[in-house]
Amino acid sequence: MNLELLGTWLAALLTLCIFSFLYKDNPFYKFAEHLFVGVSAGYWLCYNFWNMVKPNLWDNLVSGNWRYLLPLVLGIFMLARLVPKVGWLSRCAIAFMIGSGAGIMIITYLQTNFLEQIKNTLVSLNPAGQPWYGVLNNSLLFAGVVSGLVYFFFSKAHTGVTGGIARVGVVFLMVCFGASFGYTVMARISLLIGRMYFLLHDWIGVV
Amino acid sequence: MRRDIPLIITFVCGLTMIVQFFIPHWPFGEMKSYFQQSYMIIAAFAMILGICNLTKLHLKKIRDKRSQWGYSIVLLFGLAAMTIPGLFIGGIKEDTIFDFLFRNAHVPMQATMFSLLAFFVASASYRAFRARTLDAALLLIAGFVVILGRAPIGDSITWFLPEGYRMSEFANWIMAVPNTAGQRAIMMGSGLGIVATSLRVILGIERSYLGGE
Amino acid sequence: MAFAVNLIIGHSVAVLTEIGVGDIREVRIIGWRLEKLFSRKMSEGKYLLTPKWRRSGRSGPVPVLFLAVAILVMGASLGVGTPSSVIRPGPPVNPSLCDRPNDAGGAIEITWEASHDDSRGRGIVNSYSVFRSTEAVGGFANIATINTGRDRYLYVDDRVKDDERYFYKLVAETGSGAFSEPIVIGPVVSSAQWFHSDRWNMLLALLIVSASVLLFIWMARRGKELYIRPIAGLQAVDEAVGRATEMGRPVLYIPGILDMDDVQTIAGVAILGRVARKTAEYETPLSVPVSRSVVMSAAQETVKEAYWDVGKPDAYHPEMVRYLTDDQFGFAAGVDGIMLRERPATVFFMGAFYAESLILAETGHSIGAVQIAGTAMTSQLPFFVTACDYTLIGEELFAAGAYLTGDPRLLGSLKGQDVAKGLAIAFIVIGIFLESFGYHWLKDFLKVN
Amino acid sequence: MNHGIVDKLKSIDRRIIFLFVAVAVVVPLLYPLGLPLKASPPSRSLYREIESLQSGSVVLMAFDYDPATDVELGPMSLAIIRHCFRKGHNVIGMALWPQGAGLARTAFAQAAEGYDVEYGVDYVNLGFKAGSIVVIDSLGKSIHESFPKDVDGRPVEDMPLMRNVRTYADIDFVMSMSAGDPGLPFWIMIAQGRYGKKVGGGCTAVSAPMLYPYYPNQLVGLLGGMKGAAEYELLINTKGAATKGMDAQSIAHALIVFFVIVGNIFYFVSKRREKRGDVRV
Repeated sequence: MNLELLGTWLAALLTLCIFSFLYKDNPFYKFAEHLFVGVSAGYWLCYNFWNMVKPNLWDNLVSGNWRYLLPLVLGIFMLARLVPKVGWLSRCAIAFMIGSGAGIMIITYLQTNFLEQIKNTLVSLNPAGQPWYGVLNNSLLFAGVVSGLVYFFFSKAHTGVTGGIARVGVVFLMVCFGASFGYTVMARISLLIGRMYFLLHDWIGVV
Repeated sequence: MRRDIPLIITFVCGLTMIVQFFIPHWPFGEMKSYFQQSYMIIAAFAMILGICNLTKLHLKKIRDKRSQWGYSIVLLFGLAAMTIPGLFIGGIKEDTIFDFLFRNAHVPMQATMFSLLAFFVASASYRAFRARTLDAALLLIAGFVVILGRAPIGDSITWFLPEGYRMSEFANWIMAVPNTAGQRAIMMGSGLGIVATSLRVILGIERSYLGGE
Repeated sequence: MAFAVNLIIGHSVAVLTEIGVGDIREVRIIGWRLEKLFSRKMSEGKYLLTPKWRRSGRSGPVPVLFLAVAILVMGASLGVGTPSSVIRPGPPVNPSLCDRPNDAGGAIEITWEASHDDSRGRGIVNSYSVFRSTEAVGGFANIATINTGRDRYLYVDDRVKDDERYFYKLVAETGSGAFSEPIVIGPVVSSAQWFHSDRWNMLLALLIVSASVLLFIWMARRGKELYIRPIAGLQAVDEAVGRATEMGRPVLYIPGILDMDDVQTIAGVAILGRVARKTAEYETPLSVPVSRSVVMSAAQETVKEAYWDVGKPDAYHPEMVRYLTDDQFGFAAGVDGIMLRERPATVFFMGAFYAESLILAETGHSIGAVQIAGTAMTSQLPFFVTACDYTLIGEELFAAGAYLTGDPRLLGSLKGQDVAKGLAIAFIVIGIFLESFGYHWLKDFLKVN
Repeated sequence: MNHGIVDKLKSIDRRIIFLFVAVAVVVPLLYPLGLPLKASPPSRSLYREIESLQSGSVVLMAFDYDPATDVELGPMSLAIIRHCFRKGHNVIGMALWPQGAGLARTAFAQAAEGYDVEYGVDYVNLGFKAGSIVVIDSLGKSIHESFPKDVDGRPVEDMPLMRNVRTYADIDFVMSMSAGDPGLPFWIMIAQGRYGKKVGGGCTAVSAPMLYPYYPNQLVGLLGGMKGAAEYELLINTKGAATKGMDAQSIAHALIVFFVIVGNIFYFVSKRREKRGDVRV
């Protein structure tokens, strides 16, 4: 039996095991589910080893780049959790990750989610030089962003004018959720089509 | 002491990452990639920790012969089948045992797990998604337009409308105008939230990540 | 192919010039055009003149064709001379040097404009060579060769030492190996900068946001009352717990599936405190399934405290908070089971949710429970909005947490963020006004490099 | 409406609903309907961008996805590479996701069939490099330093295509086929934001709404999900896997909409009854 065929059969059987959950929870599903947890843990372990630890840590240390001793030590601290007595050491490692992560996030989010988005909203509402629907769309964009921001404004009660603007903001938010609802549904169905195509094409070969 | 050291580390690391953005001069300019690499290394160790805990948990389950301990064997088998070849026999390159299992076990199972959600979405559509408020009604209508407009069927069922005003165009407009506006408001709001939280973490005002007060 | 044509033409042109036929520039233009034509047409397998060619030429097709043939014939028949010294292409134009701005040093930028004989100009240049030396005369070593195809060129030499003087020599080169007049420029010194000059806007934004967040946290800590608007979903909590009491059924509370280090979980546990007070008051059973062990202990503490505060410590049992499993779908299946068995009258989803949101909300709906949800996971919000009676959207969840706990850190942050949002709105309004009247400086100011 | 029927339909076994979904997906795969397809503006503008590049331009393509999202992103990559080959562009493949390198190899091999292209001359596959945003940034300094060797360990220096490509300055268009993080947002941030390159690409359907705000200012064009891939297949006039899935997608979408509408009709019917006091829940 050639390897490719074996692989296809393995994949097809595991796919069917998981689909069997749709009928009801059963041993086949449980088998596949546990196998999946194990396999995926193993996958990420190897992945991390070859793509993070080996090039970033091992290769650097071997070539005499001693400053990588620091992450090594912190990494070992992380494992200290397994020994309750020195478990607190892992907090140093967590502190490093949380701290540097927070620093990066401040910069990145301030730039891409805040300044850049303000900048992108600065559109011209001048009818000269653009068609009427351009003006309309730009006005809607402006109205949507501002009213959405007003909705997330917590210092003022949603009454009077503020309430009215916030209401408009909710309308935009709902349309926006509708769009992401649509795309999520679409993605799940695409995956399902992918699996069905695999079963019908690669495995049974009727399509 | 055990509390202060982590707080100092957080502060120094956070501040360094902010400062490096503004100062290209040595040593700050190089800090970013060094910290990022270190971050990934430590994250890899955290992963090892997680796997150790997982293994411990299931070994215990097997030892105590707790209910359904057989599945724990399956789980550990999966872990070993991936890890031993992945680390010691051939690595993770193409045409290895690891790659074979990855492509024929991990990928199909993961994809199938997520495609189960297609079924659950359908059932929730029938049984739970209700236009109980005006907001929900609006959401569902926008959702319909996008769902139908982003598949060929949308234009087919609005064949009677003139070219350029059919469902797909409407879906595109929703994506480009109201969706963009709404997403932007959310992006700006949540972005600020993340900035404020990160700031509190760096300054040690927020310490819940260290495990309670 | 193109190379061969170029070579022939190069030699032919050289020969023609040497024997004094016509204006050198005219001949060069013809040569270049011929090269283009040949390479294009040959690759298409045609040798015909296209209308485009006819339109573009100053000289008509016939003289050009004639000249071309003449050149080729002469080139082939004479085939003499060392042409490279003769048909020198024009040198690079306006070369300049500078230290690369905003870097950690060790790099110099060399810029120049295309030679008049560049392929996009009208000549025969097909590459530029960059040479470097530490002296103005001599010692030049080739460090790079750049292909043509642009109007302006930028080469970054990142193999230099800081605080050392460097000179650069630029030369344009033809395909046949002829060089232009070399141009030497310098000296230039590379250095590292202490501030990134394009990032003032970010520094300003960072300072404003941080200052307002910290100011309000400080004010809240000093005991200043900070107003937070009422949040619809929260006001419904009492009513929803009351309903469960009336029906004599339990309340189910799910604080998300992420660990305690996620802000959403923290807010979720804070709201749990409020719900637990109500269930304690009304003596309604409460059930809290969780998927993380740390969340379990935090939730137990919170619920216990609530029951003590209301004066009903006896009604509290640690089993109210149950750990099910870390596994996402396993947890969803477990909660589904609890819902079907215990049939809660009210279900709360407050925290971080992923794909399981759909499964949980559907089951909750099918047992006819009143559902109140809150999450900042935008991809899950649509499902909650349509399947639940009330939904806290994104930041509302955090605001609710702040509102309920009165935690100065959260209150202050929220206020500080409001200031930033207010500024953003102001910037947008002013900016749109400016853009509409053709002023772009605000937009330019906001660009971050 | 008969109350008994409504109640029965309302509490229908979900397995029956599941069966409907399965049929809606499988039947169109077996018996295609061939519903007409039309390209959306972001897909068209991506197509136009590649179409308008001069023959011989250099296109950088990042395969930032893994086999789990290959259903959506694989057909896109294939269609785009085919388009590039047809226009005579040179394609440089690379990956920020480790499995992306292998997927790139498959995509190049499939796309190269039927075109007179040669590895190292018309296209290269530089392979995977860990480091996400740092890698994107490092390409601005030197591609050769970041990728001294290609996916199979051959020195990049020796390849005719790479001889003239050293930094972003030598690249005409940057694309990322992006399944998440790292992906398009980082490319936009660095390649577009910092180096001023035109950036385009494709993404999964889930992330499309989040990437939309970048279009068209920061993002030249965008293919979203399997539909985006099918649109591109339409634009280049070469039917592929995505086009085959489109009918199933259509029917399944219609089914979902139908379910929501029917579910809501029942909901409002029983709500009215509740108001009239016929039934207590």
